[in-house]
Amino acid sequence: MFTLLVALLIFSVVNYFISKASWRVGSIINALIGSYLIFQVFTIPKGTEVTIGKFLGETLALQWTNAGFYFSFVSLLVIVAVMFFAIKWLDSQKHPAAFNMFILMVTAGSLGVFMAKDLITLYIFWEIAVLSSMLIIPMGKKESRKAAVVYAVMSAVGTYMFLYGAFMIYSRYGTFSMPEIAKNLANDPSTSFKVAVVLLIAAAGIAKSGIFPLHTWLRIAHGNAPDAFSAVLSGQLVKLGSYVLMISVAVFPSLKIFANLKLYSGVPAPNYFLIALGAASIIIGTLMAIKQDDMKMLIAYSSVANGGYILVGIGTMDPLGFEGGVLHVFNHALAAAVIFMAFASVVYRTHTKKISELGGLIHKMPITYIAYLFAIISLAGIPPMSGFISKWMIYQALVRKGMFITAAIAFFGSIGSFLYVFRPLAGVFLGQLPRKYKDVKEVPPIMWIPMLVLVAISFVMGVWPFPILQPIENMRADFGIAPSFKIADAQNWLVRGFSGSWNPVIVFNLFITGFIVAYILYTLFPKPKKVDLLKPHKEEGAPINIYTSGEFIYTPELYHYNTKFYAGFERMYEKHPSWEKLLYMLAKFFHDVGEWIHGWFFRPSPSAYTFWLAMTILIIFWVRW
Amino acid sequence: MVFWISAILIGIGVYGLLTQKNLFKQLISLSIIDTAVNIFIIAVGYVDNGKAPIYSKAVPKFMEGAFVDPLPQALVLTAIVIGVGVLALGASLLVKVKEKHSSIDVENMKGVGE
Amino acid sequence: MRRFYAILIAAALVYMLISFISTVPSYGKADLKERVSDAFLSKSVNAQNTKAWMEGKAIHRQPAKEIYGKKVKEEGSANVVTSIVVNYRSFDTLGEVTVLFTAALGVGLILGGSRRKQYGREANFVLKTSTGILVPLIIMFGAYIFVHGHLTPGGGFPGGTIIAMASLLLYLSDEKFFLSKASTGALEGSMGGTYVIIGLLGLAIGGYFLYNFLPNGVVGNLVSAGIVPLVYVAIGLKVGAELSGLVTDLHSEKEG
Amino acid sequence: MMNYLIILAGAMMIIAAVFAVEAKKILDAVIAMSVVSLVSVFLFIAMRAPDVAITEASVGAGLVTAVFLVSLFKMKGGDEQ
Amino acid sequence: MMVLLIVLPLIFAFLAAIKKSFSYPLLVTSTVVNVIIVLLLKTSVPSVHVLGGWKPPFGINLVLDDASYYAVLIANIVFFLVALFKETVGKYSTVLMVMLAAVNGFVLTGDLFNSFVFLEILTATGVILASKRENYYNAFKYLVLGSLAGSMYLLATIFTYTQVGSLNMAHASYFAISEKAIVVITILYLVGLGVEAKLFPLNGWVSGVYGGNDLSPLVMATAVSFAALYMMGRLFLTVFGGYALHILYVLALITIVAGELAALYQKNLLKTLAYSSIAQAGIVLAAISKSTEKMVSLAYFHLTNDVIAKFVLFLVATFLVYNYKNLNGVFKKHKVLGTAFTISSMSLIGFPLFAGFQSKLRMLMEMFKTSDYLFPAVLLFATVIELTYLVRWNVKLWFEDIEDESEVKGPALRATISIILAILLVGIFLAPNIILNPTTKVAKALLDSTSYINNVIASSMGGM
Repeated sequence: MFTLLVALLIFSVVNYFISKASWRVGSIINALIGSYLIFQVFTIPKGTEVTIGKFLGETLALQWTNAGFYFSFVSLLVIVAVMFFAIKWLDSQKHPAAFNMFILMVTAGSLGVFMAKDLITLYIFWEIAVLSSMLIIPMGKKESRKAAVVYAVMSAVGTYMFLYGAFMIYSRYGTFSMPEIAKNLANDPSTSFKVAVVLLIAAAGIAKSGIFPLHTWLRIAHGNAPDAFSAVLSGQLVKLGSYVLMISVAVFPSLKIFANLKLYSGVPAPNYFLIALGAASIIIGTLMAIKQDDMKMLIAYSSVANGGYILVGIGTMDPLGFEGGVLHVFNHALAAAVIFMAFASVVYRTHTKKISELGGLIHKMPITYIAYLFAIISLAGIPPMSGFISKWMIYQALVRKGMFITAAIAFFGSIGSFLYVFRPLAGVFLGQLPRKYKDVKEVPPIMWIPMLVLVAISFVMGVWPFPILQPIENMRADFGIAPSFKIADAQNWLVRGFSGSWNPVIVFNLFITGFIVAYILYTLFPKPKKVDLLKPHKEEGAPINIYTSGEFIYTPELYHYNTKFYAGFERMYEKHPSWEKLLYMLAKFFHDVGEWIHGWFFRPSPSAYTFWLAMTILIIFWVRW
Repeated sequence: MVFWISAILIGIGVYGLLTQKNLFKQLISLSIIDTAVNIFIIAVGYVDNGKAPIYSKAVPKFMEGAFVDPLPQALVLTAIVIGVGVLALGASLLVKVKEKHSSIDVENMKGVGE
Repeated sequence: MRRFYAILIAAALVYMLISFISTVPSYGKADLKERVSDAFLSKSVNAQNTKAWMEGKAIHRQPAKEIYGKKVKEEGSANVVTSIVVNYRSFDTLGEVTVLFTAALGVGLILGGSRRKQYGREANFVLKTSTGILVPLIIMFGAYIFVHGHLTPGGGFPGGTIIAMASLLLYLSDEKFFLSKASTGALEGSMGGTYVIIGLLGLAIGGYFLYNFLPNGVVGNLVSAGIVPLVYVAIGLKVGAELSGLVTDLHSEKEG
Repeated sequence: MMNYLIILAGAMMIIAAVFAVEAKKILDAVIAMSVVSLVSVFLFIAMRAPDVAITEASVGAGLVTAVFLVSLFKMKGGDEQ
Repeated sequence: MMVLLIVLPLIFAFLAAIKKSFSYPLLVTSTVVNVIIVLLLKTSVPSVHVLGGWKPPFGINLVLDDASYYAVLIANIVFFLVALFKETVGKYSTVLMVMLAAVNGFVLTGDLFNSFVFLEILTATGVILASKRENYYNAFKYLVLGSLAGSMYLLATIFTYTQVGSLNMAHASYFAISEKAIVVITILYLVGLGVEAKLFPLNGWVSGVYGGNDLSPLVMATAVSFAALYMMGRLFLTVFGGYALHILYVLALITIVAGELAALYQKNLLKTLAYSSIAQAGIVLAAISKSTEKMVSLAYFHLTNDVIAKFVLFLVATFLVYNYKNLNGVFKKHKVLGTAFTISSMSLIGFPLFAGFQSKLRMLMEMFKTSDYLFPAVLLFATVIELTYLVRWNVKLWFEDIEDESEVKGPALRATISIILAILLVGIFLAPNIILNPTTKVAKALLDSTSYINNVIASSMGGM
């Protein structure tokens, strides 16, 4: 395994030079490597352990676990899809060679994270993934420069809290190895230490998967990163955070560790805290996503909300909740990846990501539309796509635990997700086609095939979820979360819950029936007529054929029906407090302190220097004499 | 007592550095501090009724307490010269500061941004 | 207000220094037996045992050793300060020379003139004539000071400075007078080189840098104290040249 | 006797130093500074340090004052209000 | 032999005064010769050179032990690398030679007053270097602060003399200085050396000097900084045996935060790096102040990484700042320089794959082992801020749209050296022991004052 990672890292640099010669060759090689990796993750036997070497007197090691396999597989699905997508998409980019190099590094880093057996190995690969993704983000448009910095800083805040926690653990137990830590933590008498450590470790996950106090980077980073890379960011890198969150509550068995801290229906207090954060993320993510006009930022906020779902699910440490959360990782990864790739296709053709500037692309880009449609169905959690199953499991767990507020929030998020995923659908694909896009074509097959493949996987898993549920079952058994309870029951075609079971095949059949009925009705009813609104104004150009009581419209985009799409709803929380502003204020605060220090200590005249020298002497004198 | 003189002189020099906005005055304050430190060092080596540490016909023999401590004097010799070097450097810098910023008063200097 | 605070701070500093002084032996009560100077004065460094001295500061010497007019094996200058400056702690002096060298160099680099600055002011007659008479005398006096550095107070630095004063006088009295950088630089460099080479000779002959490889002679004689007078002459000339160069730099301006 | 002289010298130095620091004209300040140096020469002699005294007189008092004056001259009065 | 390290550059400098046009070749020669001498000296560690044959507490001695050897090695290599840049060095080659001598002397000397003399030479040469490119006011500020600090250093030396009776470091270390006096001495030394070691709030000069021209940061931020921080360790660990270290610790922590925050605010590339240099010095000082062998070793390990990284950063930054009006996206034109810059800044932050990771992580771990939770917190907080501004600069230099269309010819030598050093940083990550082994020896030598004293005493036995 280690050789694989090192080879990937080295080859990423080699690939830079290959790509310098011909970036297309480089990206094809990338895609092939990725495909090989997917094959590879299936061949590694579970439980394989590889020692990397000694660092600081501690052995660093990799371990191939069920969890690692699951997360690696999901990550690779997304990455490989993007890699194929990029073969064509890259010709709209300025730095294709660097993109090829860094995306391979991201792959290596993420795989390393999932393979890591101890916290330091995890940290090292984590930083590799962060570093390389941080260098891809600024390749986008102007704003993306700032996005990279925000991303790096937020990520660093979480990462260094993680590191602090890791070292606190080390100073107490003298080990970084996760199984050992889990054992030690379970027997540790000091509650405050355990709480502090677990939350510090979780901080990295919170920052990375965009959970509430550190969620703000998602909007700016997802929104401004190179379009296809947003798919990796949202579909894959964010899942690194979920993985770390899973470590902090499941690998370190929180039920055992906090056995005396059970707060409410068997959920330990720290988990409860995390669940609260997840719930907050769901609310914020949903509400903010509804407002966005920029389609990428919209889905970025939706990632916040979905990250919240995952955390809520995992945090319950309930068999159904845990599996639901973990399965949601898969669902959201695929859906978000497809959505971002669809957007990347749109941007590739139209060069804008403002919903209000688009419209009617369904006729020009039907395949992209189909992919997007199915992805949002999955994202919103509607059967028969796989997204439903995970949400269903999470609801089940919440209801069973009696966490009705959280459950209500989750339902609210689900309804909100209908609202926000519909906005791009209506604004981008439906409605009128702006005149300037009348020559837009569908993207080439190499770009839409990966999308369709992912959609198909999601679809199949919605109908027959057992192949993906089985590894999750294994994971749950590893972590010992009610191992006797069996959820995926492939023999009976059932996904078992506490209050009833779910037979995806039947549901699928029902849906198909419904769909067929609807289609028949659709063909029976008279068809809508098409009016070419552009016709009368063909010569005059820009303004679309819209008049308001005889006045000519100078700013047609204000009359695009997607402008203020949910204005009524948005007005309800117009003056909401902005967390993002608060964080910026914090950044501004440090900046101002810097200015103050600069102004007082570093800039001034020799007199001031003398003053500080004298003061230093005097203070030390006063302290010491 | 000589110690007091040198301490007060150092204080005056520091006061000068603190209050004076004219860079030349600051250089002068530095020079005062230098002198004060030198006086202090010599005072450290002074022995009551000791002679200057030079053998001559009058004092041909070594005797305890006959001479003041020669080592501080040697150090001060070095320190004085070092002080001069630094001050000369400072003065020449000030000539250029005046040329470039058209003033050597901290408050009137032009083009000292940041 | 600024002044008030400044006075406060300065007063606090003075208070601090005065309270520091309590750790120093009171004025005039310095005990040389506690210090290395005792060995310098009695010229008995070689007789000391380092370890014993460091442990108990045990000085090995005859209480009233005759020094003036005698041959002292260890060190031969009558002026003990000189013996410290140029022999016992000669390395400091090399550093000191370097500081001055650096300063002269720096002034040259910073001011960077290559032409005599004209103030358009004619010096008066008295100054002009007296300069003509005084300059040779001043130079001779300076030379005397550094040549007798090991016997009488003074030495290379004041001697060199006095020589530089002569050139300053020349600059003041004559608008046209200009020492070329090449000449002062050459003297300065070669004299500095001489000092280092004397040191290196010591390294070659005695195994120690700045080792006194010449006989010491009789304390009090002009030709005595081994390398001390040589070094002082070199220093004197070097300092004279250096400071003259510095004065030249101050009186020069950029071309054009 | 010597003590009184030293006190006198010290007082002179302090007064001169204050004057050097507070003088309006820089020329005055430089002169006062050289007075400080010159009086310190007396102190050095009083403390039996003739070597230092000579060096201070020539280098400290003489050369520094000369350098300061020349550079002051060069920057034409050195910025007096 | 070791005295040649000081004397040869000096004699070359004097020779350069005779004929100005020889000064650059002489500089190159002296640095090359010095590096060779340093490498040859490896076999004679530890040894003591007694100048003039006057035995230690009386005369001056130079001490070459593991610690000073390492410092001298770094300093001489840095000077050698700087000397390669003919255009940058310009008229300042003689000054550099003197500075080289001063750095070597400052590091090697075993005498307090002697170190004061070399400190003053360092200040004077530093001022001259700082005045390059008409950076006069900042140079003047440095001069005032430097000579004030020099006065403090001298006072401290004299106080030591009155207590100990000699100026010898070994003797001072051996001597049991009275409780009251050591407070005085350490306060004054802390302030006197703190200016050079960039201790807050005595480091106001740094940004002006490092940020003012293209030569001074290359030397001052690396070799001189190393020498000053070495001396800090030597004085406070070896000579005064761990006195006043908690004051140093507190001040160092403040230094870290203040430096990083000031760097965050700063808009000028060179000054940003200057402040970052302050913060790194703070980290090193804080680690030194822990005075355990591991921490001190890591302090100098970190310092080495910082010196390498800063050298590259300043090498690249000075080239950019003085050749382009607008820095947006310049690395698109200078890919190699850009790569080196990025690698160095990542190393500074402490990303894995680069040397800084090794030192920072080890330091953290060591701190946790000794259950000091404050320093790691400060260090990690500082790292976040450091990451902010370094990433900001990297992104700006790589990705912003080019505004300055002019293109300066790629500087081959600069690119080569910077990329080699950057690769060295990666190498240190892979094999940290190439630096850690010597720095462990450094730490041992600094902390083991007994053997330091014994070395010096032993040198007097063989004397005349």
